Amino acid sequence: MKYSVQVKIKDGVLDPEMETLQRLLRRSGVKGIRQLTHTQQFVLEFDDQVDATEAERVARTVAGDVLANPEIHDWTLDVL
Amino acid sequence: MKYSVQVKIKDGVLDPEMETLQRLLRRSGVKGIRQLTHTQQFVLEFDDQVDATEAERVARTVAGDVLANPEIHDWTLDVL
Amino acid sequence: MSDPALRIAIIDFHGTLCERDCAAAFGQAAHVETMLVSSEKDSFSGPVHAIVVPGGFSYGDYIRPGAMARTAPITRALYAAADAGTPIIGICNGFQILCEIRLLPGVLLKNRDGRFICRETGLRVQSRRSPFLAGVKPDVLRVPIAHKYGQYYCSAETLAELQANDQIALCYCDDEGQISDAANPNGSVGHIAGVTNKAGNVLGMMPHPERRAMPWHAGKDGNWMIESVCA
Amino acid sequence: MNILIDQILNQRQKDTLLAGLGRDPTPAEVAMVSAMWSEHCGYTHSRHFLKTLPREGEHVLAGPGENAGIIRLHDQLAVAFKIESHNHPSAVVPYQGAATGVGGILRDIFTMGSEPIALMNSLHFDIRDHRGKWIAEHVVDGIADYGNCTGIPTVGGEYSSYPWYVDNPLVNVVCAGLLKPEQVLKASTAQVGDRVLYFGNKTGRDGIAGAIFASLNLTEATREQKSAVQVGDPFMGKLIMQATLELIRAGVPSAMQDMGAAGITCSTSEIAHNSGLGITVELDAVPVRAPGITAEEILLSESQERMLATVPPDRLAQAEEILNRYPLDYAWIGVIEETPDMVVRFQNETVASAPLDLLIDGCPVEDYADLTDDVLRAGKERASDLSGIAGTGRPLLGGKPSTNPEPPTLSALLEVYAETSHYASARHIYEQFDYEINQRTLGGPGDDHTLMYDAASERTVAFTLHSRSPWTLQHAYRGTRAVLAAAWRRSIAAGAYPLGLSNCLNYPSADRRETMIDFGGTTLAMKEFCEALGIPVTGGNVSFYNESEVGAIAPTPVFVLVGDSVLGPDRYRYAGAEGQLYLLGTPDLTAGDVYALWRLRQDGTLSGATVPTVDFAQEHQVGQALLDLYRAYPGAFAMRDVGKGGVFKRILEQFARADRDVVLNDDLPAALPDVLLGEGPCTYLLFVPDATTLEWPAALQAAGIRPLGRVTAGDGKLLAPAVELDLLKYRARADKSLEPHWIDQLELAP
Ligand SMILES: Nc1ncnc2c1ncn2[C@@H]1O[C@H](COP(=O)(O)OP(=O)(O)O)[C@@H](O)[C@H]1O
Ligand SMILES: [Mg+2]
Repeated sequence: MKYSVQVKIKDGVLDPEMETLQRLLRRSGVKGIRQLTHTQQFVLEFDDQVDATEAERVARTVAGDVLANPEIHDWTLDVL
Repeated sequence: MKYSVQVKIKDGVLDPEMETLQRLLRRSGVKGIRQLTHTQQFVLEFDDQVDATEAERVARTVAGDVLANPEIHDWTLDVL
Repeated sequence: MSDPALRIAIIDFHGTLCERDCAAAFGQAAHVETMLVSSEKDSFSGPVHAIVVPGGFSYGDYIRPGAMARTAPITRALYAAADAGTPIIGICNGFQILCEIRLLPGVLLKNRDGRFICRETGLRVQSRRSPFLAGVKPDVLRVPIAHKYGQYYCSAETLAELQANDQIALCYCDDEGQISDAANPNGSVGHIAGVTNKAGNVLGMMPHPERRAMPWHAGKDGNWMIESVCA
Repeated sequence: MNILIDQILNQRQKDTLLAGLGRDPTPAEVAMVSAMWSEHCGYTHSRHFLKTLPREGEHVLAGPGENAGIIRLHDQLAVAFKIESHNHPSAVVPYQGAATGVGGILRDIFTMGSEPIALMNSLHFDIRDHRGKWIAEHVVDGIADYGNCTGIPTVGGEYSSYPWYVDNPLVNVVCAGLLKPEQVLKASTAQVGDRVLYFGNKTGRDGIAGAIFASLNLTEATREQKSAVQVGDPFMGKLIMQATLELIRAGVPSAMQDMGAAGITCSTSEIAHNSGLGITVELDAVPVRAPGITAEEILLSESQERMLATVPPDRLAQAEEILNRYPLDYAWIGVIEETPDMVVRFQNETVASAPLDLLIDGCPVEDYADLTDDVLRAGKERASDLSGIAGTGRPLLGGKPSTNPEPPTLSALLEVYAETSHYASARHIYEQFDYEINQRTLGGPGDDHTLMYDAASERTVAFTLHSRSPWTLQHAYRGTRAVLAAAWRRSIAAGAYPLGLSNCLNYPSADRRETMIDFGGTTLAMKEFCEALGIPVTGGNVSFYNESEVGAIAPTPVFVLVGDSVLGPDRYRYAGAEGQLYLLGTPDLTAGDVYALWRLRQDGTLSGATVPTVDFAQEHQVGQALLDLYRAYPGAFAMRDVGKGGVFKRILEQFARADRDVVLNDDLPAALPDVLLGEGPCTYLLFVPDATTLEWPAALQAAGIRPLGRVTAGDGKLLAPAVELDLLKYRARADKSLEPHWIDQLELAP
């Protein structure tokens, strides 16, 4: 059982790391990058004994409680 | 033109964040997670005027020099 | 003041660093007894007058500063204390934790220029609703910041609410007390250095009052806040 | 693995191993020996010289050989301190290299039972090009992230940028800790039957052969050995620090050692050997992270944040009770034995069984009997032609001295002062460090002195960190004497008679005789300094092979002095008073670093630059008199040693204010450029506010203390005979951040 959690900064929330990176790149003469976005993917791999409902419950809790902060992130959960 | 850069810690190199998360989850009673991995995806979107070879060259440089450190990361570049 | 000492609980997560600094600073106040409470505990074992969530790098700041604090048993006790109106202050990482466990609105992002900043800043007291600020006489304090993730962020609606409810407690300002972009070290929205919850009893702030409190410190502005809550 | 062994073990080492074992070594034994007999662990090239250093003294509680030196400051307080290099990893992975350097030095300090109170660092780059800047930025970020996360303030340091650090940056980190004199725990006190405790992170394949890595020149080939890279885990660093201190306070371990270079091999063998005993290690018990990891890999892994302790059998439960409170791994991996052998078992087989004598003391070391003191004192002069620096013959600087050099004008020198990164504000570095946490910082970065306050004993500890590569490049022996004297003066200005010395000796390849002459010259100078002033060497670190195809570093010894300071919270802090400036000593422009930088710009040489000739007895006399003055007039006046950037830097930092002028007297002791930008023996600058009347002790009068000028009402000028300088202008330029010097364009051009 493998779950993938994708965490992405919400539209409209500025991502300071990407902002800093953009600034650095611009200062270095890199032109032409219109947008830079960043997504994090976490893969949770469960032991075979763990059943699917339990695994999904755990994955969902970890995603919503720790991996993402709903104030700034959108997140999705997928089975791999 | 859109490029995606995937950055991941090399096998065998310690990922302290994932190790710690796994340890804490185990301590708080979450069992059954065999492995936890983390991949970062950056999407670089170029202005239309930038031609493809130039965009790819820039994307490659940014990936190898800034987004990833080849000593500890594996990275891949894809056109989206 | 009544006889039994005021008990101030100082919460210690794995990776918390400023618990002893806070204990020393708050412990100076008359009648105060500080106690360290491990985050692995789920209660304070007895009444507490106030709670300090100190600075540091709980769980290494891994994933996101404050994010893993949610998994600690003490959070349940914190929710109960917040509901009961107990004065709570989160300093630096403590502020990040209080935001991550949703006791305070907003979130703390990486500083505008991406680096850790250790520097004294000016702080303008905007609201004295928190018991930690009620007795602060000056309008401007000088207290240092030390953080990499101190950029306060919230949505426009939340910001409007904060303003409407008088929840903005502290803003960064310059030597003359002027709030400005130049005096904002980390890019915080509205130049915010500290906010309270709606009720006013929970305060979070990035600067460290406990670092301007001891007899050998050159500045002592942090003592205003300590004396305020212990009055 | 085998390729590495052939690179590392020379014929003599192979012969010694075979003779010592009387049979063919097992692969695990070869692995262990390759690490233990590397330069990094075995001190093969340096031992000959290091053993001459004075290490005894009434204040020494632990000396070289232990994880860190410990000095008793007074009855209630002792200080553990040590400096270590992380140059090679930092050249390859600057962020991780620097971060793990901090982790390692922290472990050395808390392993001894002392609570870390301060970190410092000595950083040297060549920031002329993109790579140098990239390294500089990432090194600082790595130091910041690790130190900040563990809650130990980084309270000072130094940095420089010189062309001889191209491709070979130096990253030396210092840690100091406090403890009660009776709390010292050593790595040499294990008992037979004690169980061997492992705790911290799991063992993985990261950092395999790191110790070997540090013993090689950096070539394209070594850069490719990626398995040598280690990743730091500062959160675990903090946990093992807390757990270790808790174990020690509870009296659980009988001995303690961190796992640094050569990991399990080095820590287990040394703890047994230093205790005069043997050890059996069960590798199957070691918590591992990498599936299929081999015995050799476990033995050599340099995974970070791992600790080793020996625990008496009746204390095992107590140890577990403490460790269970932390989210970390621990395991019992062996036992201390009577027979002085190291036995390693893995998967039901004995994979190694070798006498510890052979493994540790058997290391064949180089003998340099022909490098007599006379040879070392004569040394090797370098200045005018740096093109073949350290004998590599590589065109590093390419300069030939201009035949008829014009002496520099004051304005040309001040131009250099204002433009180079050396005197730009170090705020860009130190504001990334939390330098105030733990409430002990009395003098932090940007302050005159580095002072840490201990509220319990109401005493102050002074730390001094110093190196001067232009001097040690020109002449290792005389240059080192000058650096040590300068470090001494810094300590005196910080109010402390130094009680102990630690050092990090950064040199090019040890395989070249010229390097060893330099190295020997440095150790001889250190010996003379320590003997003359009664200061023991309590520890140190050697880093050879700091060279690559591109260049070799200048010999760069870095020194750390620790002392009990007479300055306290009430020390004098300049706040705008008018008063008198006094100068001790006679500064010489050509000895100062501003001249060196000017000269390097002119023609890429140091011709005309000099090394001050110092007399330790005289420095001692003046230093003592100044300390007496501090004691006689507490909080009444300010004193600075005159070091890098000369008197001018001190005037700029302290007295450049919109409402003050600095007016120098007509009868200056030397030409103005010498006075403002020079350096020399026994040079100090003192400021006495008008409200204070001092009586100069005879010793200072004899040393020639003289009025230099006045700080008086004005508008930010420096006025000297026929010269008027706008101090505020220079101050504004010096206040500018280093950032623009450090950050520039990525090489994105095709
Ligand atoms: N690498 C560093 N790490 C921490 N602090 C530093 C570093 N480099 C410089 N500093 C601090 O910045 C200040 C100015 O540095 P510098 O001018 O080189 O030293 P000083 O004033 O001691 O001669 C000093 O207080 C020093 O401790
Ligand atoms: Mg050690």
